[in-house]
Amino acid sequence: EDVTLTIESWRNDDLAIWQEKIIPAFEAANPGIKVVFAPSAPAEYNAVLNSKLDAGSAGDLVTCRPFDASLELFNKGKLADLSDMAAMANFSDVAKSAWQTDDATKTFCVPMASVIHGFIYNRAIFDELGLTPPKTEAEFFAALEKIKANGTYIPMAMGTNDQWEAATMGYQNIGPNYWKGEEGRKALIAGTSSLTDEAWVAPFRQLAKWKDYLGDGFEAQTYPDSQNLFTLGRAAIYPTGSWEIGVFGPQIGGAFEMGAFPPPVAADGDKCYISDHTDIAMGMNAATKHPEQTKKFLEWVGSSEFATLYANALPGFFSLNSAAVEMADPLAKEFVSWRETCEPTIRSTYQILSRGTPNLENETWNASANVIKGTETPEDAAKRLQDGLASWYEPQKK
Amino acid sequence: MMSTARHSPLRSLAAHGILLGYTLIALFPVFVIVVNSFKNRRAIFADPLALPSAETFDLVGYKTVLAQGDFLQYFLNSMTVTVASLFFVLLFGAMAAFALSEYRFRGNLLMGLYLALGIMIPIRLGTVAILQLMVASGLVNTLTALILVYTAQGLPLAVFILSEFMRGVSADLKDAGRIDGLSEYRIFFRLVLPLVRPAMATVAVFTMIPIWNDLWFPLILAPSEATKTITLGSQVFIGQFVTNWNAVLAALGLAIVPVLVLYLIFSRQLIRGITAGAVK
Amino acid sequence: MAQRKQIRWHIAVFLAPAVLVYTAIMIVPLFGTLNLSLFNLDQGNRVFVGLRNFATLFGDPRWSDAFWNALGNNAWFFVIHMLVQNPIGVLLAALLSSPRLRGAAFYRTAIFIPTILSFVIVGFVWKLILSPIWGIAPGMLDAVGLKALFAPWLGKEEYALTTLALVSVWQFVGIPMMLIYAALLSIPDEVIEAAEMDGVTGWAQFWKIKLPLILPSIGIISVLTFVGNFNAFDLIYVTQGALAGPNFATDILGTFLYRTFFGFQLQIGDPHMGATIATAMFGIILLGVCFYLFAIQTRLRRYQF
Amino acid sequence: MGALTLTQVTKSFGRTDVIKGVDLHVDDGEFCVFVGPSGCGKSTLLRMIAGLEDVTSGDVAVDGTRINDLAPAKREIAMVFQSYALYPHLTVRDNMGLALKQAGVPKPQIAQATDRAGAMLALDALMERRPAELSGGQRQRVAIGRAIVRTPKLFLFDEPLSNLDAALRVQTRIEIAKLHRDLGATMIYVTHDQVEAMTLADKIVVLRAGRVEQVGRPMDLYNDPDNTFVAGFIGSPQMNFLKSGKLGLSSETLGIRPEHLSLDHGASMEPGRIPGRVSHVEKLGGETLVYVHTEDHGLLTVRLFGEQDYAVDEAVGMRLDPTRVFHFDAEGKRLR
Amino acid sequence: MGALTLTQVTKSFGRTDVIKGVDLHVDDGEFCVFVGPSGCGKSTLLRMIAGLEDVTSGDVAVDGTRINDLAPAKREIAMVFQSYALYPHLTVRDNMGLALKQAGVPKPQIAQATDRAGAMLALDALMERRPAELSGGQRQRVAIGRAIVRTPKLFLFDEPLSNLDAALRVQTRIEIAKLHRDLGATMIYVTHDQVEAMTLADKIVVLRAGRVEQVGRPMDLYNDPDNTFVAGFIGSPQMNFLKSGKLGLSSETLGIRPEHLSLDHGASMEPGRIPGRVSHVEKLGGETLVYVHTEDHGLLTVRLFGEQDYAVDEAVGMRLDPTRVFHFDAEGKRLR
Ligand SMILES: Nc1ncnc2c1ncn2[C@@H]1O[C@H](COP(=O)(O)OP(=O)(O)OP(=O)(O)O)[C@@H](O)[C@H]1O
Ligand SMILES: Nc1ncnc2c1ncn2[C@@H]1O[C@H](COP(=O)(O)OP(=O)(O)OP(=O)(O)O)[C@@H](O)[C@H]1O
Ligand SMILES: [Mg+2]
Ligand SMILES: [Mg+2]
Repeated sequence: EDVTLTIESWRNDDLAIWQEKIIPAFEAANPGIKVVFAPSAPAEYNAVLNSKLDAGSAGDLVTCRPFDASLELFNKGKLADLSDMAAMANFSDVAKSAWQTDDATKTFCVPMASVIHGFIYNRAIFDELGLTPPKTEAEFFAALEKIKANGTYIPMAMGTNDQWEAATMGYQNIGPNYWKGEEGRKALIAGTSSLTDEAWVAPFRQLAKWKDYLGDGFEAQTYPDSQNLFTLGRAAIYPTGSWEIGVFGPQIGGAFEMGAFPPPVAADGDKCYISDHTDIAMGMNAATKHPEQTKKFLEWVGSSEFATLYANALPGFFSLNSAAVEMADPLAKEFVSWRETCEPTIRSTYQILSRGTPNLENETWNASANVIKGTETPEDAAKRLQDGLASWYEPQKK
Repeated sequence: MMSTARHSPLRSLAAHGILLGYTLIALFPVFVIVVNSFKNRRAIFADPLALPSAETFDLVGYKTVLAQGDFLQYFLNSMTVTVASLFFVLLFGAMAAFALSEYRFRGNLLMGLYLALGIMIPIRLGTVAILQLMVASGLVNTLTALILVYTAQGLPLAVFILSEFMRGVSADLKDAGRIDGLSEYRIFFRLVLPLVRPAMATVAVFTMIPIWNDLWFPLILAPSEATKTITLGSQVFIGQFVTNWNAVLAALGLAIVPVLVLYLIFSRQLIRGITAGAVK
Repeated sequence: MAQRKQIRWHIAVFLAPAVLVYTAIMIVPLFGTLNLSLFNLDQGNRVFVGLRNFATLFGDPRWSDAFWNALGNNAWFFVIHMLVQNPIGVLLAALLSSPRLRGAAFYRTAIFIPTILSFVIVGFVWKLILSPIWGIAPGMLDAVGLKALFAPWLGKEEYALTTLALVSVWQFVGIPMMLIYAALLSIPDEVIEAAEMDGVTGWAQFWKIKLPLILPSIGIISVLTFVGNFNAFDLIYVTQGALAGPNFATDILGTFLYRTFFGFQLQIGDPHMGATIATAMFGIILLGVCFYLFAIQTRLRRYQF
Repeated sequence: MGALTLTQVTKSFGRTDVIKGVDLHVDDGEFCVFVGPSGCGKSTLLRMIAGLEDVTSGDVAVDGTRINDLAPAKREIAMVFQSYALYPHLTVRDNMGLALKQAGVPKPQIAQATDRAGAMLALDALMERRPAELSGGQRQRVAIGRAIVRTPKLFLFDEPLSNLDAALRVQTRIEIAKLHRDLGATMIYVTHDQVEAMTLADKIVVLRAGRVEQVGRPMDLYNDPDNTFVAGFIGSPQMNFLKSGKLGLSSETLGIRPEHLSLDHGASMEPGRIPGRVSHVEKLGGETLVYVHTEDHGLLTVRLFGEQDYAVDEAVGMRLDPTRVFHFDAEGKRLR
Repeated sequence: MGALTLTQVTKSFGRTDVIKGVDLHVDDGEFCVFVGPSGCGKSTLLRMIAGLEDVTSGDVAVDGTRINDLAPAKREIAMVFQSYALYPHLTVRDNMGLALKQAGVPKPQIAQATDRAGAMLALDALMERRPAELSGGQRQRVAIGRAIVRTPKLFLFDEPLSNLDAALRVQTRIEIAKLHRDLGATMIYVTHDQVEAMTLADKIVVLRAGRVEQVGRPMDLYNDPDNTFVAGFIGSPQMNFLKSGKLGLSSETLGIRPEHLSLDHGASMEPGRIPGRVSHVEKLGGETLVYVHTEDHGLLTVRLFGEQDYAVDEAVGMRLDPTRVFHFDAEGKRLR
């Protein structure tokens, strides 16, 4: 009798890829195991998954969000300890860090992919206006100014309605250059640096300047609006993450070509930092009835075969596997190439710092949006974040 | 029944004016949805108000929808769940409402309050316990689980509304039934139920909409391919970073049709003068 | 109604199915959950903390600020519904119920259609219409020369909540309309005819005859609006997300509860504080409903036809 | 001011023709009573005059102006509904005062008018009650009160006294007559009560299955009916109809009222004496009704003044008052 | 089988005492008529007997068994409601047949029973209509039909004929009497109609403001009333009350019925002749009512047989039939 494994996931987008490419590949190699990919809409995923795990009706395989969300599940005994899986050897410590206990002794999910932040631009517009990808902040704003002056295009597609754009594609995108990536992030966790330090306020200052280059009514502009503005060729620059590569291609449908540049640095020659965020992994429901088969599947997820399959099916989702993955998409290659020149870091709020109330990540969304809209000054925003953090995070309590 | 003499043209003109005006407001967004579900993505956002033209006409949304999963099955599931839950809500709800409105007994008001508690707390909060219950009774991934939950969920509102309307049924009429030797059950089924038809229809419609549109419990209790509801099926097109608006519009647009049909069926019960001629 | 002294089994029979299903599937799970508000985690163990969670919710500014903000927003949301949705609903029902109105069924259906739509669609279409980018609302205002009035309402703290409340009104106006319509249908024609003879027509007839007779139904829609609004969640959630932007301007108790209870993004669900909020909400709603049941409903006169 | 003319008025409910062409003229200030069997269309006619019911065809005119399409509220009519149609949410006082309030009459005047009507209808103690707390007769009185507090052109009364006790009925009848004299308004009054019809009416309209059978002053109808229907309908107990042939007369039917038959004891056979056997005796106090079974004519009713002793089964004989007989042809038409 | 006993029955609606202690015994098979002014509590009493209204205190017993707490459905009663209380969603036929259907009577039998009742009440053509499509009198007949298709122990009729025309009323009255004879069931009947009360009743109960004033056979009440209230209430037109003092008699009040006054023309002053002036004449066809204004006694009514000619304002004189006068004391109690 065949065993059927069910995958819980928030990646509705990937349904076709799993059904058509990934699962057939696995099933062909592993007769007797059937796999069902059962995604739910991303917004409901956490709530649905938790409820099902609590009640005992969740699937065998669980797609893991990075850091605390999954750690919580592991601590509650919902996710199995996978530290001794053979495939774990295929991943670096950094890759695994998002799905480990704080002391890094136990790993509970097999890393699948990371995403890199940066700016995508419309080559056609750049060519038309004679622009080149900016390297420094000054060039960046000059370019924006030029596009604005031209008046035909919205310089930059971003809205604050959904808030997370402002934080993820704004603050976390340009921030690492100021707080020096991992160094700043770790200092914050250690309590040696604070959010009111210049390194953490400066990105807000830059964000505050973005306002002038966003579209009319950006306050009510949603994330899909921004995507549409850009893919329909109405905006020149799009602050983003690499995950857009796969979805923009077909939407643009060849109307123009895209390019990408990493977050500009303060002065030419400064060391650059990029947000290379460990984003998605897969773990095992501790209560699964088929631990054997589930592990078998997870071993396969940790293999380089899967890495190649996945990264190419989903350009912009970069494998975390130590083995090099050959990618076909040029823009994806461009993004990955920044790993060579710039220092990667993960999003500053993800590890440990968003465990309490108020939730630093949520607050950062809110603060970033406020700062862009100009309803809060960078200093006030930073102070508010710091106060909130200090109210519950021991190392930051003064 | 009414006369032309009572039909002032000015007043009816004003009435039509207001109703037509509001109808436009009500239908305009619906028009936007329907029109855009027939256009390609580019056209939706290029000019959301334009009618589909030869260039922009595109059935891609509908094609995607019909290609994805077994839509007929989803549809049948939704129908089964909605109709079955509706049946139980109306039956049980009307019975309880009758007990509350017709009889004076100790704890009547408290019982009314108890049955109304359900409209005050979102049932979502009980999700884990409900799911555990269903797991324990082996009802996960069955439509029965959904029907049970929706029945429970619909009851408070049904009782609340129906008991109010049942208080308006002439006491003489029920008394006449008692004199005729009708049991309390007969009085309920043969006399009271037919006379609160408009209220029953109203409750039916109010109950059916959230059931049909619910995403949460199908997702939690019955997400399997065989038991998926149509709303859950449409949800596939809402992704993390990209939403396939063509497909969402088409799927949800298609999903309106059955509820609309149910609504039309029920609203036929909204009849004037059911109780005319009963008493003087 | 005569009081009969024997045990009246039929009352039990009438109540039993509803009470059983409802208790088992709704009350037990819900109160199991609300019960969590009396506990909290201490070093990973669940411990009984009495009312301390409530002390936190109301006393700790990290929680209470959000709570009062949500409550205030909710109150405003409710006020708009009471002032806009219900009067419009009653007006429409009154017009629809005028005898011999041609096309009444069409109007009734058309006006009810928004109520049938799912929140996803409602959220999408109103965001599209109100979007400053896609131009429907600005274009239409432009056409009547009022372009200057346009603002990105959903993105402005001062307008967003009101805008969403109005969208919600648009969506749900069918509910009071239908209830009132059903109530109006039960008024005997002859009473209305008597009013016509007395020269009480048009608006006067509505105010003096129909309204008093449907007052119990108005009471019901007020309670339902109150309960519905204080439990509202979906519309805000699909348009503004769980963080209820801009800057929590549209955060209502439902979104606040959802974030807390189920978690959101990096925020991990906290069933204990979530249950605490839910209990507080429940308390508020219960207070309102009890006020209605004991202070208003018992005073409303009902008429039998 | 209030002359009413109906011209070939008809009314159908769906396929049922209820009023089949009524022509009628009621003078200004006249008191017109509609009588006719239950279901003949009296209420319907009243409702058409009031404007509550469409006129299927024909014209309704007041003072020569066609008012078919005039709203009821504009017709200046007061009406007592057969089913009362009280406002359930208003007190007795407010039920009666609503029309005045609507007309903008100042409060003290309304209070005065309703008090007067209340006193007249013996409702004084009930002014603050609602209809649900009233007895049937009290409700009916409220319905009357509601009509009479106003001073419209035209009053329509649909069996306004049917649920009142005898004393109150007489009293209210007199008040209505007085109101009619005082206001000089046109009144149309439906009743099943012979006494009311005979005493109140300037003109009685006898209806039958949607048609007018005869119109006339009360005593004219009583003394000079056009046909067997009217003859039988006016007067209670009903007129006796005898087979003329059996009496050696040429008409088809002979009619004689119960009060115009005289009765004597015994079974003797004399010319002109109709023999029979008492089948039933009803003693009403002031009068006695004797039902006599005859071979030739079936059951005949004899109405005797005072208390009279006839035993059931007793053999009796009857005599006709020859000046009081009516002759009818085979179709029931009166032969004069 | 159906003897009904009420013992000190009272009823209050909130603070209003409506029935104030009624004792009554109705024998099995008896036809008992309740009369009394509008609002005196007749319907309430009926509803208490039916079990539709709580008994505030006292006992209702059938055949000696207390049934205060028995459900109406178990009491085997048929009732005609004053407000009809028809089932608006059922046809005439189903309205009448529901009780039989409930009792499990086979369909053909139900059809037969309803057809018979329909024919009897002249409803044959309307059997498939719903109440909203009927006239007032037709509705009332359906209500009667609903009661009479059954064969219960006890019939309760609340003014069942008030909206019927004279002919139909006589006919239905006779049918009810026949039903009573045939079934031998106990019947309690509320009416405002003197003729109905006098002709149908084995026993009349006169109620006044929630109390029983007198109980007796019809002619006993007519000929031997206990007090002015009963004397005035039984008999129509009402008994005349004269001031005994003015006639040189010792009682407080003297009562004489209109039919026991004789009338003659002229103003002469003779002993025993009460002079007056005609104030109003009502010709009812078979009889004439003359209202005479007198100095001493106010308005007196004289009832004359046949059509009589008296002119308004004419001087007339009246004589009492001395065998027919009643004497009452200051409280209105009869002096015998
Ligand atoms: N619900 C109530 N609350 C207060 N008083 C009431 C209520 N119902 C009836 N009454 C009063 O009780 C008295 C008796 O009413 P009932 O209906 O028995 O009178 P009735 O004798 O049948 O009169 P009618 O001949 O007019 O029908 C009336 O005065 C009435 O106003
Ligand atoms: N809506 C209707 N549909 C069909 N027939 C109707 C409708 N309303 C009334 N009728 C019929 O019309 C006829 C006349 O009714 P109407 O009420 O005028 O009678 P009426 O003379 O007032 O009788 P009553 O003395 O019994 O009140 C009746 O036979 C009745 O059955
Ligand atoms: Mg009538
Ligand atoms: Mg009564």
